[in-house]
Amino acid sequence: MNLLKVSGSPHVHTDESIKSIMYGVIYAMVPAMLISIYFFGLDAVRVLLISVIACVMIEFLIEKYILKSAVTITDGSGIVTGVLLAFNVPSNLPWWILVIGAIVSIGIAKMSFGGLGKNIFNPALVGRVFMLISFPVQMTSWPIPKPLFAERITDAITGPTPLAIMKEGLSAGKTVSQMMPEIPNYVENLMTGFQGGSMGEVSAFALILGALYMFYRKIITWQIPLSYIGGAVLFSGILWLINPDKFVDPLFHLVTGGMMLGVFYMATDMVSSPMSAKGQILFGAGAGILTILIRVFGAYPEGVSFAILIMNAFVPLIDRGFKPVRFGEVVKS
Amino acid sequence: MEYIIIIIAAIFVNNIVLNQFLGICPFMGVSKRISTAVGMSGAVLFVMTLATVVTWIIQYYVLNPFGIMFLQTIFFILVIASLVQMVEIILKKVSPSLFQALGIFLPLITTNCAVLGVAILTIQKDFNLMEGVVYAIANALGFGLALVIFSGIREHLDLMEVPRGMRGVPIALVTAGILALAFMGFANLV
Amino acid sequence: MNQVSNFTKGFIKDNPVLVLLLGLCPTLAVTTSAINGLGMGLATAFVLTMSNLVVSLIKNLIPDKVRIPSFIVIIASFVTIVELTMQAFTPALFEALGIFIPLIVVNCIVLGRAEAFASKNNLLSAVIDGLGMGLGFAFALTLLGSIREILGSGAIFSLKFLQADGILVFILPPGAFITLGYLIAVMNRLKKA
Amino acid sequence: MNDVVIYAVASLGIIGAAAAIILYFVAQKFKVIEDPRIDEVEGALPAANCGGCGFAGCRAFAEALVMKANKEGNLEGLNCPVGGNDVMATVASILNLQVEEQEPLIAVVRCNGSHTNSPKKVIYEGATSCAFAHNLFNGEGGCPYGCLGLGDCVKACAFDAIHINPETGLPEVNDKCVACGACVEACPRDIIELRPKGKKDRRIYVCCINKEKGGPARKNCDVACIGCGKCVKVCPFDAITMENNLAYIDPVKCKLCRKCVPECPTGAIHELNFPLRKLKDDVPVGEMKLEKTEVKASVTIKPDATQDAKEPEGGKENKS
Amino acid sequence: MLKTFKLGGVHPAENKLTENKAIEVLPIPKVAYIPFSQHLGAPARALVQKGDAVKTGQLIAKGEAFISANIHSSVSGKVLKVDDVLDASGYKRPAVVIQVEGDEWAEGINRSGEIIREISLGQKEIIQKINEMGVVGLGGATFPSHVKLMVPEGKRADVLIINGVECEPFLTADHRLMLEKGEELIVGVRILMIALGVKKAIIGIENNKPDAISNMKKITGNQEGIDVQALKVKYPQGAEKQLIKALINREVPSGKLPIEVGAVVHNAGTAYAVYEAVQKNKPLVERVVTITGKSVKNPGNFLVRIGTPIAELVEAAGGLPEDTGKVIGGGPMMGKALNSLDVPIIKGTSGILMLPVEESGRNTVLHCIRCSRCVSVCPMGLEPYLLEKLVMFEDFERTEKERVMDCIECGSCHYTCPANRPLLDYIRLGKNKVGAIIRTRSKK
Amino acid sequence: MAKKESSFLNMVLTLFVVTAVGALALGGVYNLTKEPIAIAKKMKVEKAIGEVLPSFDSLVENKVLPEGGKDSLTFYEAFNKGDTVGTAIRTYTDIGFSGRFWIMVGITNGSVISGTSVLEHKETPGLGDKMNKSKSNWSQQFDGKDLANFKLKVKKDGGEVDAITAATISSRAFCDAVQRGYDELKKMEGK
Amino acid sequence: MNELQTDCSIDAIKHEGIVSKMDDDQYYITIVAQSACAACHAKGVCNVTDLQQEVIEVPRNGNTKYGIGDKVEVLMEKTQGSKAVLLGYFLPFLILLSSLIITTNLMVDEGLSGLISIGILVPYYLVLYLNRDKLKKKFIFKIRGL
Ligand SMILES: Cc1cc2nc3c(=O)[nH]c(=O)nc-3n(C[C@H](O)[C@H](O)[C@H](O)COP(=O)(O)O)c2cc1C
Ligand SMILES: Cc1cc2nc3c(=O)[nH]c(=O)nc-3n(C[C@H](O)[C@H](O)[C@H](O)COP(=O)(O)O)c2cc1C
Ligand SMILES: Cc1cc2nc3c(=O)[nH]c(=O)nc-3n(C[C@H](O)[C@H](O)[C@H](O)COP(=O)(O)O)c2cc1C
Ligand SMILES: Cc1cc2nc3c(=O)[nH]c(=O)nc-3n(C[C@H](O)[C@H](O)[C@H](O)CO)c2cc1C
Ligand code: SF4
Ligand code: SF4
Ligand code: SF4
Ligand code: SF4
Ligand code: FES
Repeated sequence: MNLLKVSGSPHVHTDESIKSIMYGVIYAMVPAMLISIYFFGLDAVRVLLISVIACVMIEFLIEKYILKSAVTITDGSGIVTGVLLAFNVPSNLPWWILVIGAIVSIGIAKMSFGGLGKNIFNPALVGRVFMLISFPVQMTSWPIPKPLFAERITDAITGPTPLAIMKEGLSAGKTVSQMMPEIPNYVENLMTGFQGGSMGEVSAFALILGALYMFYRKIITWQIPLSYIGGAVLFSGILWLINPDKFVDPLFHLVTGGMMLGVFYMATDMVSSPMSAKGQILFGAGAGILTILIRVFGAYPEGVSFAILIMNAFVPLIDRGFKPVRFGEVVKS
Repeated sequence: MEYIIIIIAAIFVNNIVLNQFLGICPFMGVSKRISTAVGMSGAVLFVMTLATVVTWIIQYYVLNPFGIMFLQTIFFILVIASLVQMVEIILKKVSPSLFQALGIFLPLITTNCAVLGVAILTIQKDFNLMEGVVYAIANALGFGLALVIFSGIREHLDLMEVPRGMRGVPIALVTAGILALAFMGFANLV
Repeated sequence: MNQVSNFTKGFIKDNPVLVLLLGLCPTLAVTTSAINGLGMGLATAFVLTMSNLVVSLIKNLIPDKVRIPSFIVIIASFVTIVELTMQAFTPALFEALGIFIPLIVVNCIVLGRAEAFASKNNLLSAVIDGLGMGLGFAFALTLLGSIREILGSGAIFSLKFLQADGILVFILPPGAFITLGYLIAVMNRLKKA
Repeated sequence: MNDVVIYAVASLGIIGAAAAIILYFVAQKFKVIEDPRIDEVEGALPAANCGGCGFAGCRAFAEALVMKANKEGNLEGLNCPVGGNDVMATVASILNLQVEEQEPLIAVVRCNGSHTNSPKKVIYEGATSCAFAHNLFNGEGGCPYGCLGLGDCVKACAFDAIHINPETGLPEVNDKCVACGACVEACPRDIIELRPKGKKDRRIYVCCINKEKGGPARKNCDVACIGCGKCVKVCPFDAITMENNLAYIDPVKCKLCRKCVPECPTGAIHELNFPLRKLKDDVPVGEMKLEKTEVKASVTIKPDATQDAKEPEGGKENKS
Repeated sequence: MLKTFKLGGVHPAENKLTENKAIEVLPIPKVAYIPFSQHLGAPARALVQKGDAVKTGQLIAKGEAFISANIHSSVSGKVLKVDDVLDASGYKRPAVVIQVEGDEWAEGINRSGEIIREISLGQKEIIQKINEMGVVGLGGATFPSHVKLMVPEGKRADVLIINGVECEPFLTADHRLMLEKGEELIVGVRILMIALGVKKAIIGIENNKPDAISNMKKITGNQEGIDVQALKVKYPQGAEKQLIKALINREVPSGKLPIEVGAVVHNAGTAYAVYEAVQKNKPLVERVVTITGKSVKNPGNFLVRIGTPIAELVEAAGGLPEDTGKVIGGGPMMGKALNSLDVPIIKGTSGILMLPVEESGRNTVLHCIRCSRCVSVCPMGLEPYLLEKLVMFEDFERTEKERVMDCIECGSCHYTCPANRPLLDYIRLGKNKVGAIIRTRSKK
Repeated sequence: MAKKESSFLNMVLTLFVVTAVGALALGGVYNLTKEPIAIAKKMKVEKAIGEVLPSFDSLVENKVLPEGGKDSLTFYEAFNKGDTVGTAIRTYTDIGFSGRFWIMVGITNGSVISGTSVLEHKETPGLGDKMNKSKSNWSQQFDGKDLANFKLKVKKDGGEVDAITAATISSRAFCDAVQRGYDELKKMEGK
Repeated sequence: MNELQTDCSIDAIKHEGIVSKMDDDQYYITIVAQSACAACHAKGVCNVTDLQQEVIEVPRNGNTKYGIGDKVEVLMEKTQGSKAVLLGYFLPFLILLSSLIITTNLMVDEGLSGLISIGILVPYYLVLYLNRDKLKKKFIFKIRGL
C-alpha cells in the first residue's frame, strides 16, 4: 500500500492553476492576434513569433544559467508577456529591437526581481517604454493596415496613428473639428482595427471580445477595467465639455491607441496591480486619468503605458492603505 | 501660473531624484519604511525651504554686492551645515522631548547634495525669492514623492525573495530606473 | 600600512562607488559619456587627494569640535579651485558636469576619507589613500560612463564605432540607474566568488 | 591684493567664526561622554556586524563592552562569537581586564533519525516549517521527538553553518558555527544543543532525545536511545545520567574515554573526530557493534571516519 | 434570493456520497481507547484505574476546570490500562483502554426509543445535566456545550442558532440526523432555548439538503419560535460567524464571541446530544460518523461508540481502498490528515474521508502571482497572501496587526490559490506564534 | 604634537584662520583665473558666431526683449575691417519637444541665412538633436536661404523645410527660433 | 521570540540604545542616530554632523530594572513620530511660507521679507518653549530590555 500523506487542511484544491490562468489570457488574445494578422499580414506573424520565442528563451536562459533555479517557462506567463510585447509594437519593427525589448521585459523587469509574481512593474510595458524611448523612430513608424487580400489603398508604407494625427494637428494650432476628417470613422474603422498603430491595439472589438472571455473565466474582475475607463472618460469628458475645439471627445480616446489593450490586458496584470477591490478601483481610476493627462498635455501622443507603469509604482502604497472589508471590523463611532 | 509650472516641472517632469540625481543617498537610505519616508519628507521640506531662503539672501546681499560669487560653494555649504545644526540645537533647547522624539523617528538630516543642489540651482535659474522658495518646496515635494513611492516598493520587496545578487541596492537602483522610465511619460507636461 | 594595498584598495575592494556606494549622485548624473565620467572622477580625485593632504598636515592643529567644519572649508576651497580652473580651461566639460562640480563638497567620500583616514594618518598614507580612492572613484565613473556611452550612443570616448544610434535609454536618466544597478550586482557576485 | 580678496577673506572669516561659535554651543549642549576606548574596542572587533553578540552591530557591542567594563569591571556575558576568545582577549586588554577563557561551543544535532534509521511511515506535504509540522503531527518517521527535517534551524542560522543533508534528511553543523544559539531557539523540538567543542573537536554525545520507553522508541527508529542504562554503568566518571528513558552525557564531566560508545546496543552514542579504534580481537561484541554504529550512525560521522583513517589526528567535522 | 453571508466564500465540489445512506449502528469494538481530552480546554482527570470494571455510560474522567468536559465510558468491560495512546497527530495522550465485555449500561440511562417531548428541568438543571453528561459541541470545535450556555454577566442572548449547514464536502452526519432524528433534535433545540432563556431559534440548513429542510420544517411547523431557514450553498457557511451573518445579518466583532451580538450557535448534532442527555439521562458516548470517499466500497453513516478504533469503522465500510493516499478525520476542507488508522473515534470526529492517491497530493508550490483570489474568497476579509509572507519572514507584529487571529482556518484561501501556496499552513503557524505573543503580553 | 583642546577661543580661532586662509587662497586663484574665464566665455560666443558667419574681427553686442517673449535675444553685429559682415542672432524657441532651446543664426545681407548652430537644447538624443550640426547635416538646408522669400515652415505645415524624420516638433521649433530672430532683426532695422 | 512586547501598542517605532546613565526617576538612554546617508552610515565614514549620539530620557516606572550598559529598545508610538515631525518641521515650514507670501505681497524688499520670515520662527519656537512641559507629556517613550 502507498504511504499515507499528511498535510494541513484543506485537502482539496480548485482546478485553477497559474498555467490555466495564463493560457486563458492567451486564448483571450487570439481574436486580436487574428485581426492583426489580417491587417498586417505575415509581418504580424513574424513579430509575434520573435517576441514570444525571445521572451520565453530569455526567461529560460536566465533561470537556468544565471539564477540556477527551477525553470518555469511552461507556466505561460512568458508567453503572455511575449504576445503583449508584440501587441505593443508596430508590425514592421526590426527583429533586433524586439529582442532588446524582450531582454528588457523579461531580464530587467521580471527576472531581476525574481520572476513571476515578484515584479513591481508590468514587464511588457517596461519593454515597450524602453523601446519607445530608445528607438523612437522605429517605434513610431506604423505601417498602414492593409486588409489581407485587399489592394493597397495608398502608396504610403507608414502612416501615423489617429492619436498622433490629432496631437500633431492640435499642436499645430488646428481645432478638433478641422482634424476630424483625417481621423478614421470610429465604428467602422477604429473598432474593427482599420487604423494605424501597434499590432495588437488596433481593434477595440477583438480586444473586448477577448476580455469578455476573461470575465467569463473569472481571470479578471470588473474593478480595474471599469474604473480605468471611468477615470479616462470622466477626465477627457470634462476637458471636452470645457472646450470641444481643443480637446477630443472621450469616445475617441477609448477607441484609439492602446486604451483597450491597456485596460483589459495590461492594467489587469494581477502581479502589478493592487489586491483589494478598493485599491483596484483607485489604481484603475488613477491610470485612466494619467493616460488622458499624458495624451493631452504631455509630449507623447500615447499615455497608456506610462500611466500604467506609474500606477504600478503606487501599488505597494495602495496595498498598504486599502485593506479589504474586514469581517467584524469594529467601526469607531 | 508661473508657480504652477515650476511646481509641476520640479515634481514630475524634472523630478529631483529620478531626473536630476540629487539626494540619491537618502533616497536609497531612508526609504526602508513608509512612515520614516513620510517624516523625512516633511523634514526635508522645511530644511530645503529654509536653506533656500537663507542662501538666496546671502547670494544677493553678500556675494553679488561684493563680487565674490566664486565663494558661493564654500559659503553655501557652511551656511547650510550650520543651519541644519542650528535647527537641531534650537529644537533641543526649546523642547528636549520633541527633539528626542524626532531622534527616534528620523535619521539625522545632513546636508546632502539635494539641499545644496537646490540652493545652487535656485541661483542658477535666476529665480526671485518667492520663485526660489516655490522651487525649493516643489523639489522637496518631488523628493518626498519619490521617497514615499520607493519606500512602499521596498517594503514590498522585503517580503519577496529577490535573487541574491540583486538584493538591496542593485534592485533598488533598477527599480528607480524603471520608475524614472515611467516618469518620462511626464515629459513636456508643462 | 602597506602603501600598495592602500593605494589599490580603492579600485576594486573598497571601490567608493561600486562597493561602498558613496557619492551616487554625481555617479549617476554625469556618466552620460566616458569622458564626462573621467572628468568628474579626476576632479573628485584631485579634491580628495589635496584635501587629504592638507587635512593630514594640519590634523593636530585643529580642535576636535571644529574638525568637521574645518575639513568642509578645506574641501570647499579645493572644490572652488577646481571649479574656477575648469571654467577657465575646460569650459565644455565644466558645462557638461554642471552643478555636480560644486556638489563634490558634499560627496560623502571626500569628507569621509578626510575624517576617517587623513585625520588619523601620516601625510604619505593620506595622500596615497586620497589618490587611490579618488582614482578608484574616477575608475568607476569612467567604467559606468563607457558602458553607458557604448550602449547608448554606440561610441566610446566620443569615438563612434557604430553607425546607428545606440539604445538611447542608456544615456538618459533611467539608463543611469539601471546600469549602475547591474554593475553593483556584478560586483556583488564577484565579491562572493 | 585687491578688493575681492579682502572681501572674501573678511566675509568667509566671519562666517567661519560664526560657525565655530555655533559649534561651540552645540558641543556644550550635546556633550556626550564618549569614551575613546570605544573606538579602540570597535577596531578590535571583526566588523562583521553580524549581530551574533546580540547587539545591533559591532559599534553597539563596543559601547556595551566599554560601559560594562566601566561599571562592573568585567565583561561577563558579553562575547563575540565570531572573533572568539582571541578578540575578547584583545578587547579585555584594551579595557585592562582579564577574560576567562570561555570554552568554545558548537551546535550539536541530537537526532539520528535519518531516512534509513527511521524510515518514512507517512509523507508530509505542506509548509516547509518544522514549527508548523511539529504542531501538525509527530513526523514522517513516527518519532514524536525526532527531527522533522524541514530546516527551521537552517533558516535561523546567519552563518551558513547548518544544512540539511539530503541523504539523511538531517541537519549537519559545519565549522562555521559560532554557537550563537539561533538554531537552538528555532528548533521546535529542542533537538539542537550547544556543547563544548571539545579538544581537537572531539565530542561524545547521545544522539537522541526520545524519552519513550525502549519498545516504542525502537519501533520508530533503529538508533534511538532505549534507556537501557548500560552506558551509565560503564562510565567511569559518572558523566552519564538517565532521565525519562534517556541518557545524557554531561560534557563537563565526560573525559572522552569512549567506553560508553561500544556499549550502546543501538549506537545512539556518537563520537566525533576520534582516530579509528584498534579492533581488538578479544572484544568481538564491541567490534560488531561498532560496525553497526558505523553503518547506522548516519553520514554525520561517516566522512570523518574515512578521513580519520587517512590522517589519524582527525580533521574538522564535516568539511563543506 | 436565498440568504447567505456576504464576504468571500468558495464552492468546492459537494460530493455528498452518503446523503441517502441511513444511519447504521456500528458493532461495539473489542477494545475501546478513550482519551481524556476530547474537547477544547483542560483534559479531564481520570477516575478509574487499571483493572477496574466499568459500565457503558459510567463516568471515567471528570472535567474539573471551567472549560473542560466529563468523559464517560462508551463500553462496558475492564480497564486494561490508563496510559498514553496515540492521538490523531501521532502524539501520546493519556487515555483509558478498556477491554470490552458485553454491553452493560450504567443505571438511570433511558435507552428506550420513545421520544420524550416534555421538558421537566429548569434552566440551571439543564445546564448542570449537560455538564454532567459530557456534552461538547459536535460541529467540530468540541467546545464544552454547557459553558456556551452560561451567558456571561452583562451579555444577553436573544437567539439560538442551530447549525445544520454541514458545508463541508462529503460529510452527511448532521444531514442524516436531521432526517432521521428530527423530532428528538427539535426537543433538544427547545431544551437549549430554555437553557439560554431565549424565545427564538433558527435552524440554518444549506439548500443542498432539501429533504432535511422540509423534514425540519414539517416538524417545527407548529412550534413557536423555531424557524427553519434554507441557505444558499457556500463554504464556509457553517462557521458560526458566517452563519450568524447569513441568518440574522449581525456581524460578530473581531476578536469577540457570538454572544456579543446576542446569538449562540450549536450544531444540530449537539442539539440531539443535548436531548439525549437531558431527556434520557444518556451521556455522550456515541455519535454519528460519516465514512466516505470515492473509492470506498460501502460508504455510509454510522452510529459509533466513542473510542472505537478508526480501523474498525473502515472495516465496516468495506476496508481501506487500495488507492488510498490520505485518510482524513473530518471533511476535506477542515479535517485532519491521519497518519494511522490506529486512533480512536472521539467526540469531535464527524467523518472519516479516504482520498485516492491522485487527489491526495498537493501540487507544486509556485510563487504567489498576486491574483488576489485568496483575498476575495476569505470570509473574514483578510489578506492570506500577505499573512503568509509576514509569517514566513517572521514579522509577527505586522501579522498581528493584519489580524491573523481573525482567521477561522476555513482553508478557502488555500483551496483557491492557483499557485498552490500553503497559505493556511503558514497562517496557522502565525496564529500560533501571535497567540503566544498575546498570551505573554497579557500575562505581564 | 598633542591635539588642540576644544576650548572656545581655540575653536573660533582655528575656524577663523582656516576660513581666512581658504578665502585668501581662493581669492588668489580667482584672480588668476579671472582672465582665462572671461576669455573662455568670449571664445565660446565668438566660436558660435564664427560658425554661422564669415570671418570677422569685431563685434557689437545688442540685447533685445522681443514682444511677448520671455527672454531677450542677443544680436552680434560683426564687422571685418570696418565692413559689416552680418548679424549673428542668439535666439530661442519655447515650442521644442522638451521646451526651450537656444540657437545661433547668422544672417548676411539682411535676410540670407549664412549658418545656424545649436547652442543648448534638451531635445531627445537621436531625434531632436539631429538639428545639431555634429549629429546630422539636416541644418545645412537652411544655409543660403533668403528669408525674404523662403517659407520657413516644415513641409507638413505648408512650408519648404524638410523635417527631421520623426522629429517634426523639433524641426518646427527650430524654424520658430530662426523666424523669431529674423523678425526681431527686421523690427530693429525698421527702427 | 520570548522577550515580548510590554504594553506598547504594536504600531511603534523602535530604536536600540544603551542605558548610559540613570537617576531616581529617569533613565538616560544613548541612541545612535543614524545619518540620513544610510549607505555611508553602514560604512561609518560619513558624518557631516558630529552628533551621532543622542540621549533619550525615559521615565522610570519603578518596576523596570535596567543597569548602566544594558541594551534596551526605546519604543515610541508611530503617531508620536508624526506629531514630532509636524511640530518640529512642518508647522515652522508653514509659518515660514505664509509669512513669506504675506511679506512679498506687501511689496517689502525681498531680502527683508526673507529675513522677516526667518525671524518669525523665533516666536514660534518661543511658543514651543513655553509649552515644553506639555510636550514632555506628549512624547513619552518606553523601553524594554533586549
Ligand atoms: C476561550 C473560549 C471561550 C469561549 N467562551 C464562550 C462563552 O462564554 N460563551 C459561548 O457561547 N461560547 C463560548 N466559546 C465558544 C465559541 O463561541 C465557539 O462556539 C467555539 O469556539 C467553537 O466554534 P467553532 O466550531 O466555530 O470554532 C468560547 C470559545 C473559546 C475558545
Ligand atoms: C470553517 C468552519 C466551518 C464550519 N462548518 C460547520 C458545519 O458545517 N457545521 C457545523 O455544525 N459546524 C461547523 N463549524 C463549527 C461552527 O463554527 C460552530 O463551532 C458550531 O456550529 C458550534 O456548535 P457546537 O459547539 O455545537 O459544535 C464550522 C466552523 C468553521 C470554522
Ligand atoms: C522618446 C521619444 C522622444 C521624442 N523626441 C522628439 C524630439 O526630441 N523632437 C521631436 O520633434 N520629436 C520627438 N519625438 C516624436 C514626437 O513625439 C512626434 O511623434 C513627432 O515629432 C511627430 O512625428 P513626425 O515627425 O514623424 O511627423 C519623440 C518621440 C518619442 C517616442
Ligand atoms: C490578466 C493578466 C494580464 C497580464 N498582463 C500582462 C502584461 O500586461 N504584461 C506582462 O508582461 N505580462 C502580463 N501577464 C502575465 C504575467 O502576469 C506577467 O508576466 C507577470 O507580470 C510576470 O511576473 C498578464 C497575466 C494575466 C493573468
Ligand atoms: S544558528 Fe546554530 S549552527 Fe548556526 S551559528 Fe548559531 S549555533 Fe551555530
Ligand atoms: S533540528 Fe529541529 S529545526 Fe532543525 S530540521 Fe530538525 S526539527 Fe527542524
Ligand atoms: S483560512 Fe483564514 S485567511 Fe484563509 S480564507 Fe479562511 S479565514 Fe481567510
Ligand atoms: S490566491 Fe495564491 S497566488 Fe493568488 S494572491 Fe493569494 S497567495 Fe497569491
Ligand atoms: S551623493 Fe549622497 S545624496 Fe547625493
